[in-house]
Amino acid sequence: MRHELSTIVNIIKINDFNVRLVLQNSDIASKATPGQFVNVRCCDSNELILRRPISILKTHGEFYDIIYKIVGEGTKRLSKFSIGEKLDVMGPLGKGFTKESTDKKIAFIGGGIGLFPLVNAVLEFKNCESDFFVGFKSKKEMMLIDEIKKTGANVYISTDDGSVDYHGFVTDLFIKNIKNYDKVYICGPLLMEQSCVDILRKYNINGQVSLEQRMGCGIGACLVCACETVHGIKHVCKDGPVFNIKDVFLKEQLDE
Amino acid sequence: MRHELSTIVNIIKINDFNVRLVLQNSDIASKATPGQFVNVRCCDSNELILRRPISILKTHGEFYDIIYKIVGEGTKRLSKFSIGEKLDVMGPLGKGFTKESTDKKIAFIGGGIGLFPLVNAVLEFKNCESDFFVGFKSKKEMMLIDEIKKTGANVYISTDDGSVDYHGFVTDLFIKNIKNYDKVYICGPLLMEQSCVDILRKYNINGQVSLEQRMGCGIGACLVCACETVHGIKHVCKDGPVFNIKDVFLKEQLDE
Amino acid sequence: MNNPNLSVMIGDVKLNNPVITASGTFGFGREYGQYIDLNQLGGIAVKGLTLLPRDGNKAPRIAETPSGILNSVGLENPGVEAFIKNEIPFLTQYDSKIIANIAGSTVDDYLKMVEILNNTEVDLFEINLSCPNVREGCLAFGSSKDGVYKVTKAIKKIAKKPIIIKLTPNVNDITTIALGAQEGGADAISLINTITGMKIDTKTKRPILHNNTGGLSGPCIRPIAIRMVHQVYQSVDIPIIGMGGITNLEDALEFFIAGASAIMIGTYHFMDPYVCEKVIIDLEQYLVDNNISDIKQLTGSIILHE
Amino acid sequence: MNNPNLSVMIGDVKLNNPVITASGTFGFGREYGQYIDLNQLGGIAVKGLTLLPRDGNKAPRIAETPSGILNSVGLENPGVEAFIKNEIPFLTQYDSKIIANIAGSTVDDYLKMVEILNNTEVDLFEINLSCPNVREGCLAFGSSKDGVYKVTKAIKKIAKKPIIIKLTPNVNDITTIALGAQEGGADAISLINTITGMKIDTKTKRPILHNNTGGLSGPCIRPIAIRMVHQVYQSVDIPIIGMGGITNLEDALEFFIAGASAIMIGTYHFMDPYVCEKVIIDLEQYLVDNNISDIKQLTGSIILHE
Ligand SMILES: Cc1cc2nc3c(=O)[nH]c(=O)nc-3n(C[C@H](O)[C@H](O)[C@H](O)COP(=O)(O)OP(=O)(O)OC[C@H]3O[C@@H](n4cnc5c(N)ncnc54)[C@H](O)[C@@H]3O)c2cc1C
Ligand SMILES: Cc1cc2nc3c(=O)[nH]c(=O)nc-3n(C[C@H](O)[C@H](O)[C@H](O)COP(=O)(O)OP(=O)(O)OC[C@H]3O[C@@H](n4cnc5c(N)ncnc54)[C@H](O)[C@@H]3O)c2cc1C
Ligand SMILES: Cc1cc2nc3c(=O)[nH]c(=O)nc-3n(C[C@H](O)[C@H](O)[C@H](O)COP(=O)(O)O)c2cc1C
Ligand SMILES: Cc1cc2nc3c(=O)[nH]c(=O)nc-3n(C[C@H](O)[C@H](O)[C@H](O)COP(=O)(O)O)c2cc1C
Ligand code: FES
Ligand code: FES
Repeated sequence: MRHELSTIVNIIKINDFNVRLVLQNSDIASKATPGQFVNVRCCDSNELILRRPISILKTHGEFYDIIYKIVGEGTKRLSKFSIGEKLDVMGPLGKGFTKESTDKKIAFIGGGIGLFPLVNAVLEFKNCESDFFVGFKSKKEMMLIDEIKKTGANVYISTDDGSVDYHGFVTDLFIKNIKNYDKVYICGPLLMEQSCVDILRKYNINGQVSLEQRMGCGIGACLVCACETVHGIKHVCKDGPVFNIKDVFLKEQLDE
Repeated sequence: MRHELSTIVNIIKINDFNVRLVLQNSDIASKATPGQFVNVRCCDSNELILRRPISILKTHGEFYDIIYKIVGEGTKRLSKFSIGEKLDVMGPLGKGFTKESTDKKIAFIGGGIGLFPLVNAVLEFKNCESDFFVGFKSKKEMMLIDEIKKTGANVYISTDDGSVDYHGFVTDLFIKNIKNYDKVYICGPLLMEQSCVDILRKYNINGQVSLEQRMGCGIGACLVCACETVHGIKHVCKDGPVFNIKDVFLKEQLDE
Repeated sequence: MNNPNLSVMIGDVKLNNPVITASGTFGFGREYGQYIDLNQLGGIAVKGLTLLPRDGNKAPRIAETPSGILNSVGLENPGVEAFIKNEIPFLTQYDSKIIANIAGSTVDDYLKMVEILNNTEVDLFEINLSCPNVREGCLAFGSSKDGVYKVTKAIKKIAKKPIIIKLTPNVNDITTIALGAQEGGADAISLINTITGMKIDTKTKRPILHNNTGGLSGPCIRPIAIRMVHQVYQSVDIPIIGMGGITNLEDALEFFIAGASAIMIGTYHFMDPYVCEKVIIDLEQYLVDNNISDIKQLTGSIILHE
Repeated sequence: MNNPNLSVMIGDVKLNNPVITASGTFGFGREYGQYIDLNQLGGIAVKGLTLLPRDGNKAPRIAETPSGILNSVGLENPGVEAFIKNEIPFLTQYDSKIIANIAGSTVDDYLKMVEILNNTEVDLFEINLSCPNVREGCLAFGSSKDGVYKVTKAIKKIAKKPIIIKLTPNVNDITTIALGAQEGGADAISLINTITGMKIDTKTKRPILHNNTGGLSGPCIRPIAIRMVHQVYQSVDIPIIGMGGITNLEDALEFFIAGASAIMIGTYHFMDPYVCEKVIIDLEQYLVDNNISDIKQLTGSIILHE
């Protein structure tokens, strides 16, 4: 099976750092499930020999969207592409968020760009009562709120500087509003994920968490994206990025 | 002194392999003399860590033209630039062709892309009787003839396949039409240059030849572009690319 | 011209073509098998195996560097028994030869693994004397002629399949090390394994890799690999499997010309899952276009300057 | 905050800042002096000198490789006497320190050169024990602890300026070699010199370099250089001058954090004549922004993972 290139049909600059791409590739768009990711070649040059993993934000027909934050050389080069050009994207990859039909009351907790993989989940997980908690640094970095509200989810916003709604951590906002959820979906910085998992364990709530790890192949062949689980070493690209919170040891991943 | 970027004001595809750029940079345009070259950064990526030396074809006002042949990775990447973009070009570099006021009858012998540095010479060396000998592989690769003819030079063309004018080597064409030139300017493949130099020596005619060598710095600091001369080791980028035919040993440079 | 002959012999094993996936970059074939037809490959060198299962090093295990990567997987693998049970049945479905890459902390480890694998459908052994990412054994053997000679000789005595000795480039003089392998009875030599390197995150002042150092691979090391293949070709008579930064036909040709009888492709899979397939097709076309009837004619065809 | 202190000491010589041009890439300063103000540099390591003038190797002497180059200049230089006569008067016009990089075929060569240069305005000696492009001496000394120790000790006995020993990376274990330099009395160590490599033109089947092999430099070798600087920092007490593929502030910081007291920049000059100037300005700004009062605080500030 040879993967087809993805055509850039639209580029939307969300703010100075975040760029949304609307990409056309029916194979990826039709197969993607919430929480999966794609692996993107960012430039022609072999100076950067690795692809970059980026979450699938949503799918629509033969299209799918991604948002990437410009943080380093790869995403900088990605920002040089224009509408109409084709990107070499492998995907959809990994195992995403899952919902059982009995999961009715669900919550999402997203921190910063950790928000992205949750969007496809809140869009796809229908017939639920959904609370969506999201934390930003400040108003300037806020995004995607309208898109999430349209799904009917209750959106709770926190900002580190108090420029919008709750002033403080999204985890605190979550605790304040916690219900007896059937399942909670988490994605954000490791420390935030760790706190969320602690809370859920305390309240005995089921949850899934999406992890980040530096990747090589993105498909499970090179074993670089290891993470410890109760079932032994697993690989974020293939066995994840989404894991059951019962299975993972996040503390071990925090730098000593 | 910090060199300014050169703005691409026009891109002319001459044929499948040769591209002419019209560049704006008053410093380079005003200083360049015939036979000098520029050193061009071909892409942003440090995968290619060397600039590419390209001859200055002509200058006009604050503009200068170059023609590059797409042969490898660097020139391929150069071909990705668009009009309006800026190129990082160092120049003018090296020592070019010179003419004494007593040089009245002059000739130029160019082979293939060796033609390029000769163009600025035929344009600039006024008040002479000039013969311009140029050899191409075939009609398809012929170029710049009208521009040269406009200077009033007599143009003699040879093609390897006989598709235009003389069928054979430009050196043979030159011998057939040789006069008692005051000076002859040569640029082309090493073998052709070697034959021309042999001819000129035999006829005791003065000449200058432009050499090619792989370069690092392009300004005389790294010593990689060595060539043997009667005055010891010289460097093509700084002491050349143009040398007096009396001074150089071309045979030594041909692969054993 | 007839179809050129792409097959090569390693010991008494015939590979249909000289393009092999490099150990550790291609798992046990399953994952890339979704992208390419594994039947097309000359061989598959599987992830480095140890006697017992290993967890490997803590993540991060990869860092990107200019035209290359550092990895510090540290030989995570399910152990040789699980390999036999779970992976060999999958791999034997395909035409490509199965190359078991094995690493040990002691000579005894190597011998035990070879004994266990002797009676399996594995076609070739690749003896990893060069893994920079584990603390014990392995690399230590590979750093001296004597060490290489001893391990090779001991393994050769009992091995029922041809053995390829994989060398580390982290040495003064690769040729004497290679001679150790030849004198020990190796059927072939593969090189190069990765070169030890480090990358530091200047914001946190920590190495990117949790293991602090890792092994450098990818195009950046190609000039070093080509030099070593050439040097070793000049000093041994057994076939050389060359690797280090191959991305396309052109790169592969460089290795054959330098002295390789076969090649392995590793890191570039991460960018291009089809790289082996492309190189095989392009290689055949190249031989046809250049009227070369047998790939062997390319091996060592370098013309040195005086 | 006051201006941070960028100056560093090598022996008893004070460099205004820790950014030095690497030997062989910057001639004797004249050419790049047209582009940057040479007063800004911490030091200029001049093209490697030999006792007598040398023509060097035949061209081509350079080949481009992924994120790097190979060179085989082979120590072309006018000889130490011509250097004194023609270059020192030019260089003494500037504030930056003059570092004479010297290479010999015998210990005696080194001693003679040091004697001749002792009474000049040269500030520092950089003893090149690592040139891969000449057949005799030089690299041979640099390949063993004993060789390095002996040359260093002999030179130190007579040198009237601090001596920097420049090491080759083409070795098993850089730390023992570095110890040889320290025990011999070196005032500093510089590393890395180039790594031996080869590139083949697949059309002609000839190496691109007329010398067949050459020395690899540029960003591609940076991870190897960083690793070696770090290793050497852990084992010696004298200052380390780090180099290998520095292109900007970020790269420079990596070297300081790994253990370098000063840095040299070579190959990247060919792409960016202003690279040293930029790194110096950016480095000062970085220290200000991060409230670091002295560049020394950066040296060896790496935080290893357990
Ligand atoms: C499963 C998954 C999903 C992701 N989804 C998104 C998303 O939707 N939007 C988004 O902006 N970012 C996402 N990221 C993070 C994104 O991969 C990194 O920001 C990106 O790789 C940085 O590349 P760079 O070249 O700009 O940065 P550099 O720091 O220059 O990259 C150097 C190397 O480190 C790797 N790297 C750097 N940061 C990370 C990181 N946080 N995670 C993994 N590898 C990293 C790069 O891939 C590259 O190999 C995701 C990461 C993972 C693992
Ligand atoms: C003084 C001088 C003037 C030149 N003028 C022109 C010109 O006007 N138009 C033009 O098309 N070409 C000219 N050339 C040749 C041009 O420099 C090469 O074609 C170009 O460098 C090839 O780069 P590449 O990346 O496409 O090829 P690659 O083969 O991929 O380049 C690899 C490396 O080899 C070097 N290299 C390859 N071929 C040559 C060559 N013939 N001479 C020097 N270095 C080479 C490259 O610069 C690069 O460092 C000139 C060369 C010199 C020395
Ligand atoms: C992620 C990764 C894991 C590797 N694991 C092994 C291994 O288990 N055994 C081994 O012999 N070599 C291993 N190698 C080395 C490769 O097989 C190969 O020698 C090296 O990467 C150079 O080739 P390349 O530049 O094409 O990748 C590994 C390389 C990488 C990148
Ligand atoms: C063209 C060239 C010539 C060199 N000549 C010398 C030399 O004469 N003496 C020396 O000690 N190092 C020499 N070197 C090595 C450099 O000083 C430096 O150690 C090496 O290039 C690594 O640094 P870089 O990657 O910044 O270039 C030379 C390097 C190059 C590229
Ligand atoms: S990135 Fe290769 S196994 Fe996950
Ligand atoms: S290219 Fe550096 S001296 Fe000529």
